[in-house]
Amino acid sequence: MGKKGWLFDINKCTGCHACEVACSSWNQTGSISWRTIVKIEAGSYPNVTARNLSMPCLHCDHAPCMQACPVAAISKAGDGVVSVNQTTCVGCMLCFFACPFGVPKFGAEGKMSKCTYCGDRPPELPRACEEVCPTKAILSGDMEDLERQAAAAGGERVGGPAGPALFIIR
Amino acid sequence: MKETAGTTATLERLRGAHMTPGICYVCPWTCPTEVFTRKGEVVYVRGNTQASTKGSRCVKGEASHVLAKDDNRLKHPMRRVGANEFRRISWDEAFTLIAQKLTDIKTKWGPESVAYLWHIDPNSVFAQIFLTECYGTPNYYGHTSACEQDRRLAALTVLGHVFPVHDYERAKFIMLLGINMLGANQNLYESRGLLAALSQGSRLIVVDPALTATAEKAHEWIPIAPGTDGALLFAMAHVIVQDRLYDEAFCRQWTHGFDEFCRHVVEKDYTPEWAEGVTGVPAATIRRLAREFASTRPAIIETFKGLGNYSNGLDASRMVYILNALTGQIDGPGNLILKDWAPLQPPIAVPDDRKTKPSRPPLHVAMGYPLAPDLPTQLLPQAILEGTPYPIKALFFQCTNPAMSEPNTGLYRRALQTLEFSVAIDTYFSETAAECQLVLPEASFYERAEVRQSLAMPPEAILCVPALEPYHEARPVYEIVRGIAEKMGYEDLFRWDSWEEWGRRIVRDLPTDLETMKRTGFWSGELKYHKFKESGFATPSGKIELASESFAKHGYNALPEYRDRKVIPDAEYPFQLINTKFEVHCNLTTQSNPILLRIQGSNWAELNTADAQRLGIKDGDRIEIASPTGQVAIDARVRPGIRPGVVCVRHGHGFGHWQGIAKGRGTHINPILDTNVNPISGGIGYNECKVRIRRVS
Amino acid sequence: MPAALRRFAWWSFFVTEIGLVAAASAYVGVGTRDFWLVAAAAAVAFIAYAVAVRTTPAPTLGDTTSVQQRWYWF
Amino acid sequence: MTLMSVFWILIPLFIGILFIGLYRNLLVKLGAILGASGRFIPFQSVDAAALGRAYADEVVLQKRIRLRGRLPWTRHMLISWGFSVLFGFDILTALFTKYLPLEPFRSGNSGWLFLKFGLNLSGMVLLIGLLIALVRGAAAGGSDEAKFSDRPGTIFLLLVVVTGFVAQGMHFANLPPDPYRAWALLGHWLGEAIRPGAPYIGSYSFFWITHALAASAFLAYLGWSRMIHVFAAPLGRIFYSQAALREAKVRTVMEGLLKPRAEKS
Repeated sequence: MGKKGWLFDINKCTGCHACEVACSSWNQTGSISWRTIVKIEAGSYPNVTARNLSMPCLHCDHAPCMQACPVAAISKAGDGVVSVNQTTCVGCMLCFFACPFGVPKFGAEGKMSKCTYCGDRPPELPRACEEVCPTKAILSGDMEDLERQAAAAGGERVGGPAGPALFIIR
Repeated sequence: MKETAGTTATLERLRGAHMTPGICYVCPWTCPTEVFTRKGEVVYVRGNTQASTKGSRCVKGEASHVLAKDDNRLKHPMRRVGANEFRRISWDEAFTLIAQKLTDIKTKWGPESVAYLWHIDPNSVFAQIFLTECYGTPNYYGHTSACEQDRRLAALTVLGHVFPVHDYERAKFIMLLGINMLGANQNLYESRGLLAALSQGSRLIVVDPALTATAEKAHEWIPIAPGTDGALLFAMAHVIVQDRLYDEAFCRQWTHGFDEFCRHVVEKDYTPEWAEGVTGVPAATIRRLAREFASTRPAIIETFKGLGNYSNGLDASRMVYILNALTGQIDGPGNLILKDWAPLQPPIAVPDDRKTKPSRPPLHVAMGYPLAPDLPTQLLPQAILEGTPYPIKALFFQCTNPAMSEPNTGLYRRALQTLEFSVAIDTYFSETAAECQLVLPEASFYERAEVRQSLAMPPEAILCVPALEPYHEARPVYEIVRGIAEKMGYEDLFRWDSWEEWGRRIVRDLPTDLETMKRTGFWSGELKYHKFKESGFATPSGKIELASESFAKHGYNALPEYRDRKVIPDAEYPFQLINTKFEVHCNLTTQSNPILLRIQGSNWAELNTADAQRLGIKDGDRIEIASPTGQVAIDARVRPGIRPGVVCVRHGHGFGHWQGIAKGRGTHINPILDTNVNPISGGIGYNECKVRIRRVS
Repeated sequence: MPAALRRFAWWSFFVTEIGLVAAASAYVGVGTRDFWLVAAAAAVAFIAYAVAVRTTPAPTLGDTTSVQQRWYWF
Repeated sequence: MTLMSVFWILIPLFIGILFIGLYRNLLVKLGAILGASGRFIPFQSVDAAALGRAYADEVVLQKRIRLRGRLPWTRHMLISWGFSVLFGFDILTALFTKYLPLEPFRSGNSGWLFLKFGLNLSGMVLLIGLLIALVRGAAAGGSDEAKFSDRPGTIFLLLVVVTGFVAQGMHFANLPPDPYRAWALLGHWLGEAIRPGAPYIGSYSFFWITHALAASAFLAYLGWSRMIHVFAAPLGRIFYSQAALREAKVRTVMEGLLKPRAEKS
């Protein structure tokens, strides 16, 4: 089975939060949001740039969260999707500090919860975030396909020892 | 981009839900949606995957499933029994009361003294038919004057089209002034198109005092001095005329007053050098832009609400369309699209012998704004308080909250209190409802039917099938109007067993039928370009009017001219206060949405870093903004992405609202805005406001 | 692993074990046969700990070869 | 060789196993995290108030568990506090009965009764907590894993507590009756209940050694099971209480990812 991942086009993201809301609505995440969205404005007037990033779990090849978990509650499936077993999780939050991207989120009751890559959606369907994105800045799929598309658009894979499954177009 | 069409069945299975096509009414762009419900609950909503939206949703639309069971909603009809005191009444009581009041007012003051206002118009056509044709008042109005009034009048008088849309996807050069179409104004297929165009290498120029979500994406952000866009556009026209960059063949064949216009621009000496002094944009830049625009095809220059926020916005907006016309960039691929509308019929046909002809002209005409495409609503208080031009005694407010969204809200409230009769029809209680004598709960867009035009490029009709039972006693407007009509002897006209009956009447001229649309949620016709080649333009001359005959007819200058804006900052009030909107909020429906409030729980005032340093204001400080009309306290946001000398406040639709979980959040800025009516169009000059700022601890 | 943490690992171990032996000696007396048994136990523990510290791969985040499988019982 | 010396021989071994578990399952991971993330905040920017709040909410009151439900919370509070206090009293007992053999702590005196009282009370609290856990575990819905993931630990600890009480009861049953000893609560009641069958020399030593073994083995077990949360959870959550730390982390990442490509900037 092909490894799954993301292709994110920074030039298309307007930071509108629609993906975040769609995600929490489809996955019923309640009061927490599985996506982290930031807008960073840089430069000085009048040469100012602002860029947006909307980030889910990047389902790293070598997920640091898995290594940090003292009770081995985090596992990686054949399709590369990293998921947490909430029963085993003791809510020690070490994964948050292990994750290079600070992805793990913690509900009020303390257990780790994060993007499941819309686990219940068959692969041919778009993920909820991808589905509603007004500008189609988010793309999910097999890493091979994404790599091709990223290359075509001058994108590149995000580096680092963890090997996040994210191609990014800057 | 993954194909979403055809995945509906899968989602239904995954959620054990049933999909009903819907229309989102969180904002006026009315996007077609797919609503997934299970056991009377909305479990998921996405954009219609086959219509132009291609599954897309904006943030406030996606979060709107909350309102399907929001406890803050209006649950039953209420009648005022004292100051801020309402008593629950039955629908029958409500209808009887309305019928009786309408009859009294008709006999005492004439039907014209009743007016109906809306912001978003769910099923309002029923009220329109009943009031304008049966009851006999011409005063049925929307909220355009608070929005793109100038742009609309400009489009009507120059191009003869009420609402041009855009083929951004095919455009190679796009210049946007005073429109943040990736921010608050999300016409979703256009957002998608614009960014697709950019990734294919099209040029985007954004002219705006603030670095908006759209400006972020631009190759050039031009932080122009507020309200001077007109000068920039005139200068561009000057360059195009001087260097003969216009499409002469097109202009001779399809424009009216071409030579006049060219002479006018030169005589008035609207040179880039002159414009540099007005706008702060270097003459060289203006020249370059003009040439780039004129030499790149296809191209679009477009505006929206931004220019209309100033008293000089109308002619600036006309210049936008004139520039598009000069280079022949109209209604072609990658141009402004003079949208074909789907051939929809009214749901109710009123026979002539049952019609009542009004004896007085519509209010906007009587007020002296004959060309205004919509009522200059900020003049209503005067009409109510002084009875000029003629007395207004009863008002209906549907899905609109002028007591919060108009400038000078204090005056507005006073006026509402003196009305003889006032009815608020809405999903939520509002500042306006608080002043009304009758408050009627409206069914949300998950609980009612509708067939209407979409704002897609091709002719497109969209349809909303009720996905849920009405919330508590809430009723759709068509049922409310029927209730009133029955009490007033029109039961024979407003009679149906199910909404499908009038639904069929609306779509009867479409090459499809209601049953099909009830499955797909839309009908889309063929996208045609250059339609004017058959039908000409819907202007008096049948051509694009660089010199407007309708303007001349009413004694206005046929040719556009540059006038400075009315309110200019001075020593005492050194800042120009401008307003923008949140993409996460619109109207009342988003105010008590916990999801949206989590994302954007307050509004703020944006200040340039340099200004802030000078005034000793740090990011997050509490500041006081004082205008000649009043002052408010608000949190400051210091950013480089805004022109110095400008303060930008996110209007945020009701921050400062006083009920529900929105209570005490943010600051309502409108009370410090003064009433400013744009000449001719009658639009509201929201940004005609000078302020001073100081830090408050 | 940062040196500070490594030092902590060792010192906390030593302090505890030595503390235990000392505490035990109050019961079994010093130099008695039982004392030597206690001491032996502590020695065994030390060797085991040393082996563990040597053999446990210190995971460098982002290299799953060192991820421990869930072999122990809950 | 006395029972006590057997116990003292075992303890260093088991504590050793605990240390190995902690090293292997927690310390190396902490090491990796500290090693990997150079973005820890300087000490002066530590939010002490937040630290305090986190300690009170997460460790003392365990509010997050309260949000999971009243029953799980009651269970967890009883067990965690029962266990900690019991442990504390054990140390005290050892201290005062052997190292500072002061008069009040001689058998039957007030201090001694105080220790007995403390031991038994906390022991009973722990016992109740464990019983709730056992019942609830079985009653709770969800997957078997959800039901039983906590069971081994519970039973293990239950064994420790029960053997402890029984051993103590037998010990008392072997001694002459003493009204003051009622302060020893459950231990005393058990003793009186089984007194008729005294003396229990043989079975007493059996239960005592089982207790000693189980108790020390349980300590070892802490490092090798979900019980490790006893150490990990408070640690991580107190870290997490530092908003500055959280934001710093996410922000650095975002800024890194958002850095425009060379030719663009």
